[in-house]
Amino acid sequence: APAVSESAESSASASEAAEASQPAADGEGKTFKIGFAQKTMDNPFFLALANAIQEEGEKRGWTVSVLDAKNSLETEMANMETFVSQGMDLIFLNTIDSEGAIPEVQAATAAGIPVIELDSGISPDAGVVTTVFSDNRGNGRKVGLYAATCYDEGETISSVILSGDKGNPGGEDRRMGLFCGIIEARAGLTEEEAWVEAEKFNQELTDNGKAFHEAANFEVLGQGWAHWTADDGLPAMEDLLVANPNINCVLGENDNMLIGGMEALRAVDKLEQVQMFAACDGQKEALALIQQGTSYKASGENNPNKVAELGYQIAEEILVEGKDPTSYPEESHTDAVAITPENVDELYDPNAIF
Amino acid sequence: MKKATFFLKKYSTYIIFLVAVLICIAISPDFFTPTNIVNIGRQYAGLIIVSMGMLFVILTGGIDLSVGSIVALGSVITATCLVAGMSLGVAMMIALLCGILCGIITGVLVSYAKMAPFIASMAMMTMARGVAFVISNGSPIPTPEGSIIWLGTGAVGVIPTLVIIAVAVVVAFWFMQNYTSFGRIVIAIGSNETAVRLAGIRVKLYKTGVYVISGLCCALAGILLCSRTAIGSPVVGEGMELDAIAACVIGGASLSGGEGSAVKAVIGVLILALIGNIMNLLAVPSYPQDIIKGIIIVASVLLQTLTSSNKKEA
Amino acid sequence: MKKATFFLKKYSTYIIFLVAVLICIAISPDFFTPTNIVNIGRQYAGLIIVSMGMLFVILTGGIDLSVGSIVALGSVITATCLVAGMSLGVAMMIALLCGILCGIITGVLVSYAKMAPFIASMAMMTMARGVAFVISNGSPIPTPEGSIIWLGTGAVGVIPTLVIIAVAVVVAFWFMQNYTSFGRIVIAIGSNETAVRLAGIRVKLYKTGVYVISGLCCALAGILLCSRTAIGSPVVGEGMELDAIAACVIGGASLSGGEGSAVKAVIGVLILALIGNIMNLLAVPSYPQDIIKGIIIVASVLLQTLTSSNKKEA
Amino acid sequence: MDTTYRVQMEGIYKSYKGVHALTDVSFAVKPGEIHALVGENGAGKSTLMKVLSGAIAADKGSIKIDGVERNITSPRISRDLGISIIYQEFMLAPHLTVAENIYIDRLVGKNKLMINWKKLKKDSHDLLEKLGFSEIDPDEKVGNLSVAYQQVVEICKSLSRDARVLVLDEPSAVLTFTEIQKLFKLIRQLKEQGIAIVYISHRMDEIFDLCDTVTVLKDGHFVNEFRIDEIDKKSLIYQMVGRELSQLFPKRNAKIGETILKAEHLKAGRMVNDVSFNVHKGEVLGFSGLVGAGRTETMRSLFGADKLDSGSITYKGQKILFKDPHAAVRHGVGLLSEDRKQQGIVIERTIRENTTLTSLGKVSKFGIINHKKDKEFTRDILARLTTKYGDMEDSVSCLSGGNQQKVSLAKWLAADCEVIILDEPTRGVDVGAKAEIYKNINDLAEAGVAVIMVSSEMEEVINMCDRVVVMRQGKVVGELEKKDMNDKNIIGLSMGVM
Ligand SMILES: Nc1ncnc2c1ncn2[C@@H]1O[C@H](COP(=O)(O)OP(=O)(O)OP(=O)(O)O)[C@@H](O)[C@H]1O
Ligand SMILES: Nc1ncnc2c1ncn2[C@@H]1O[C@H](COP(=O)(O)OP(=O)(O)OP(=O)(O)O)[C@@H](O)[C@H]1O
Ligand SMILES: [Mg+2]
Ligand SMILES: [Mg+2]
Repeated sequence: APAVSESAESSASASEAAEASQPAADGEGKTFKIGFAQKTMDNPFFLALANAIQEEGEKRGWTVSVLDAKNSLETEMANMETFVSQGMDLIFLNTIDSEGAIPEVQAATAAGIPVIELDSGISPDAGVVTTVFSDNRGNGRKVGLYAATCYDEGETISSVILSGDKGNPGGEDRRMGLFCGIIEARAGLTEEEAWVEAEKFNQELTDNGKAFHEAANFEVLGQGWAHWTADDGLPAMEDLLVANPNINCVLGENDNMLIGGMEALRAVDKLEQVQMFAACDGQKEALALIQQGTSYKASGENNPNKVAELGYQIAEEILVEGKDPTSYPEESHTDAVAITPENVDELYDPNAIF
Repeated sequence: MKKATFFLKKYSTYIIFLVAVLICIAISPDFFTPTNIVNIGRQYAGLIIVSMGMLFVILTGGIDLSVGSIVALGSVITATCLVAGMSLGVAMMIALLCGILCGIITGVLVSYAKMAPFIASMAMMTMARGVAFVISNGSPIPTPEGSIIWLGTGAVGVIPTLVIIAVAVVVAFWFMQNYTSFGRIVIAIGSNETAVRLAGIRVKLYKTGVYVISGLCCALAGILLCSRTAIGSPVVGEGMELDAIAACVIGGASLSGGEGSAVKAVIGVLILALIGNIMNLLAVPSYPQDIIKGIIIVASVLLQTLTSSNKKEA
Repeated sequence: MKKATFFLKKYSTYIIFLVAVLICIAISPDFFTPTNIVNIGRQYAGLIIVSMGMLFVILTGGIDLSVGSIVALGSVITATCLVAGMSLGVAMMIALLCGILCGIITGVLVSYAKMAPFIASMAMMTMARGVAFVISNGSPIPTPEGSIIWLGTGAVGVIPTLVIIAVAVVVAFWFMQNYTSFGRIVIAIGSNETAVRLAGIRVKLYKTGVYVISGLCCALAGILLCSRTAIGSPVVGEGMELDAIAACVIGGASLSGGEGSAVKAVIGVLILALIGNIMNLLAVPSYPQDIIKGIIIVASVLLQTLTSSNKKEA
Repeated sequence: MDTTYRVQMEGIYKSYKGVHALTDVSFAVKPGEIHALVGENGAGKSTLMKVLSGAIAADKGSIKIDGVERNITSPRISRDLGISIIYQEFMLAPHLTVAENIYIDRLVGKNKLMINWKKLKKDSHDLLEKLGFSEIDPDEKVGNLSVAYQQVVEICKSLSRDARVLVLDEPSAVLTFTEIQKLFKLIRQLKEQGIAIVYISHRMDEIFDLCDTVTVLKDGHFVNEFRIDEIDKKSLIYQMVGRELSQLFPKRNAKIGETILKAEHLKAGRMVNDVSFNVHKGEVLGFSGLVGAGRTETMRSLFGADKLDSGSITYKGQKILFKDPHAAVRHGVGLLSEDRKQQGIVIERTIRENTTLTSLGKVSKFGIINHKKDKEFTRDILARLTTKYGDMEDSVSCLSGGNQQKVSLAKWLAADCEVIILDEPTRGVDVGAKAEIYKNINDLAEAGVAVIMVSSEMEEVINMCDRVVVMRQGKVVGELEKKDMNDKNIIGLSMGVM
């Protein structure tokens, strides 16, 4: 637990220090107060992101305070309001809901505090500086494109999908990305056309619980809700396997759920027959599996360190160099990358927290 | 001396709350600022309203787990109606009616079909959430520009509109509990249902009534939540039932019915609010926060039971 | 004729369950396959064990909201110990002791400090989850290869080890409830605590006892969950309290205490299991799933109350 | 059409799970008549009245009110017909105040929205005053009142309704002579006003004192109806019990031994204020006094059920304080509570479980219950009290009030106490059963057990006790030996006029 307790001390003492030295806070080479309103910490990715934000800040000698909304919109609003009343210089936000924090962001901006959105999508109405993504859709699509190459042309891709939580926009983006990539490659469409098809495909899945794309020769036979965890991924996969014993593909909205689902495949000796693709995270356990040449084939890179780095780069431009916060594009992506057996060696770091 | 202990016992909930406020003021300079107070008010207006409905259900000895889902349903329906071009008034009407409908279903299952309130309201929790998902197709629904946000961000002087609405609801419940036969009979039902039935009172009607009122409160809270963010979301209000029940119980309500007070339930909400707020202000790291929160809840309730333990050992 | 209705009333829970099974068999050819049955057994072994502990708490008229968090704590502690190189036996011991400790705290708060079980266990829910997060630093903990997975995937013949453990626990509770003075006193406390106290029985000790037993069951379930995926996770078991309580209530337990049966609580779990399983098998679209689930719960409980409604109107 | 009767019940049948509680029972009351309904415990008296009040539905039969046939399917209908009933089990909401309970169904006046608290309190106070209980505060929560005062509230509740038919199901069981006299005065006034009154009681004196007519039920059947001047006590008992009752108070041959328990200067709460007494082995010590004299509280604090503020107890020669009932029971002291339903029995559990609650150790080994032994043990103990029950696996709630009392007592007989405190042991018990309970008390005393009997029934105290302690306002005001024991002395002491 060192990472957390460290940040506790530093942020608590930091806010006191900042309180005392407020008048001196502007100008060059000075220290800045940064707030990070994180949506949840119940998942290694978000933990790693919070740590990365903390570390990048400390590298620069700034003080960073992290608040966790625990997936509650109400708490998120409270957190944002807290930062505004504490007079932060800049706020990083990872919002729960794309529309959820608009008034709070607007209030912060009105108080002269720029807000940079991290990771999750936010409505353009909010008026954040920019949203720094590891591009969920892009990652999904890259993985989907790769998945398409793992099957013969005439072979039907018979899949099931493990989804996170109902109504989660990030999950939906990842899911659609996967569909888009597979359809794009297999049906020979342009990216733009493929997105349209993916959207239709996803709606079909929502309405009927199954979906089939003829041109791509691609079907999703069932969707299990596994709340982002391995523990729920396992039973969901077990049930899906009973109903669909002949699948050859498992898609997932993150790595954890697939890692759980893998146990179900192992139990019925289907690891040979089924290949697994996660739209997201590239967490180290998954990378290890990819490296070992198992049927876990690919994961989208969602590197928290890269997101934090890009976020601070922009923050510095605004706070130190005085760049106009409204001059940024809506989205700033870290590059979408599919981690596959081909490139896993470069990207795998067994000592990462995530 | 005697009088002092009596005073202490009667007002222990309030005293604990005051002490908590003083502690917060002492440990965080940000706490007692107008912005922060207004923030707390805005943030917890919804929970206060939901807790009022919950209190009446609890008074009859029931429980309503469906509150969070009905809040979500209310929020989604309001947004959908606004998107369809209806006026805010009509949209609110429809949302409130849906809340009432949910309440009627739960109430009828409990009173007439004699289902355990826990199960009936749990089924309603699942169903209302499902309906909210179906209506919204699983995604948040942004409302048309300017259609509702003024309600959530508005204020009369410094007092946010949301707070005014919440206070009005609390006053209404306080009045209902203390000055109407409905309120007293609700308590009597929780205290001894058979006695009330044998007094020739239509117990089933009253019991259905409290769930309807709870549904109505939830829908209202849903509208207010929607007005804060200007979006209707099918995922809001998850876990709200626990907070609402906890607020009532911290405010002295008994889950077996017959005991509880509207004003004290509000204090219960505020104690929960304080705990959340102060930890954020102090930037307590997220994981130990849970532990500290648990300890504070235990401590505050313990202090209350200790100061008010005049109960006979019977 | 009379005998037939009596039979129907007494065994209504089982009959409803059988009917549900038959319906499942009829609508899905995959349902009644050995793999699926074994899967259900594995998936719900944990919940069955947790429900047993919950049942005893409910029998005394209490409630334990902390179960899911203690499950997570048990899972995290087991994994942490295994990673630290301890043997599975020692790791399990430590996890079970932690469960007992949590139970003691809740139990003492309820019995000796007279705190409402809802609040005491809610505080414990928050605290245990917090501790699980702190220990695991918020991330799942993979256990060393081969240290525990054999437990989760193992089987004796076709029967999974997890199912055997769950059955053993159920038998133990059934025995406890029907053949020991502990069980009898627990039920009596739930029916009339005062009378039991005045009969010279140490009610506080027994009341603490049920929370300890519940904590122990949760820790065991946590170990088993960890053994399934070979990962200790601080987020497992969220919302498990609702499922466990629902299982007990579907199995005829009354939340005001004094009523409930271990075997019927298992049937309660299985009814919930059936609902979840059949929806996955049939690939019911996600959003309406919740609505259907709610309706099935209502229907099954309603059928039960209707067939067994010999309760006097007094 | 026969309008001479206010209520006519004809051919009423009611059975519970095969138990025939009522079989072809007919019953009629005239306006201005006080009609007693008597019978053994479980004869069906309460059931018959519950049918009249709409609390339960009869299987068969007709009810006419003022000659018009009525279908009473709910309490609401019977209330609207002017039928008011005081149930044997209290029907009060403990969390509400006295005033609210009395006016529960009329909290707001017609066409009003708000409760007028002032008027409500005043009305309640007037009503209580009329009954002679102005000491009861209309603002007090009913849950805080003693059982006796709860009974008074219950009476007020029915009287407040301007009833045309008033049913009182054992209203006097927890009252003492002074309250009973107040109650009788009131009932006679109501009779003058032409109200039809049904009075259920197991106290023979009251029936002959108050009533005009008496109907006897036995085992759910109508036995006979008499004008009260046609019959005497002995033959009425014969009609009820079906045999000659040789002696209500059997002879006792107990040797009074050494002092076993000595209480000195006990103080507890408001109600126990310096109480001292002692009791010997083989002795039956009575406690008498008015309602609220603090007898119950004294016993509870002695037993460890309530906190004892100060005072000392010497038990078997050793100073000891029982910190909780467990400690008391372990040392061989038992307490039969006066509040049977709230504190005496576990009403939803079976007869067997209730009976062996205090003696689980005897029927179990290592905490595992031997069911065979348990059953035999239960059967024997219940047989000693000639308890009437169908199956010992039925819940106690299926028993009639008197039989519930016997189960409650059986529990303490099973515990092998050396000192047994019986608070109103014969509350609601029929004459036949009373004789058996007295016989058992004698058996206990003969076996050397010290029996403390708190009782409000004068006859019982005088005939059963070796000595009687009289309490008043939390203090012991006198102790009477057998020779000085008579109505006059006891009443005088308890009212403070002596
Ligand atoms: N709810 C019930 N369930 C089953 N049997 C019942 C129930 N209520 C009463 N009985 C049975 O009906 C019969 C009549 O009971 P009732 O209470 O009318 O007797 P009672 O004459 O009022 O006796 P007591 O003088 O003891 O009050 C008894 O045999 C009793 O066991
Ligand atoms: N004026 C009053 N108002 C309210 N409560 C009272 C009043 N007087 C006494 N009490 C309550 O009554 C109880 C004591 O009376 P209780 O009738 O139990 O004594 P007792 O001598 O055992 O009488 P009983 O003759 O019924 O056995 C106490 O709990 C006390 O709080
Ligand atoms: Mg009776
Ligand atoms: Mg008394």
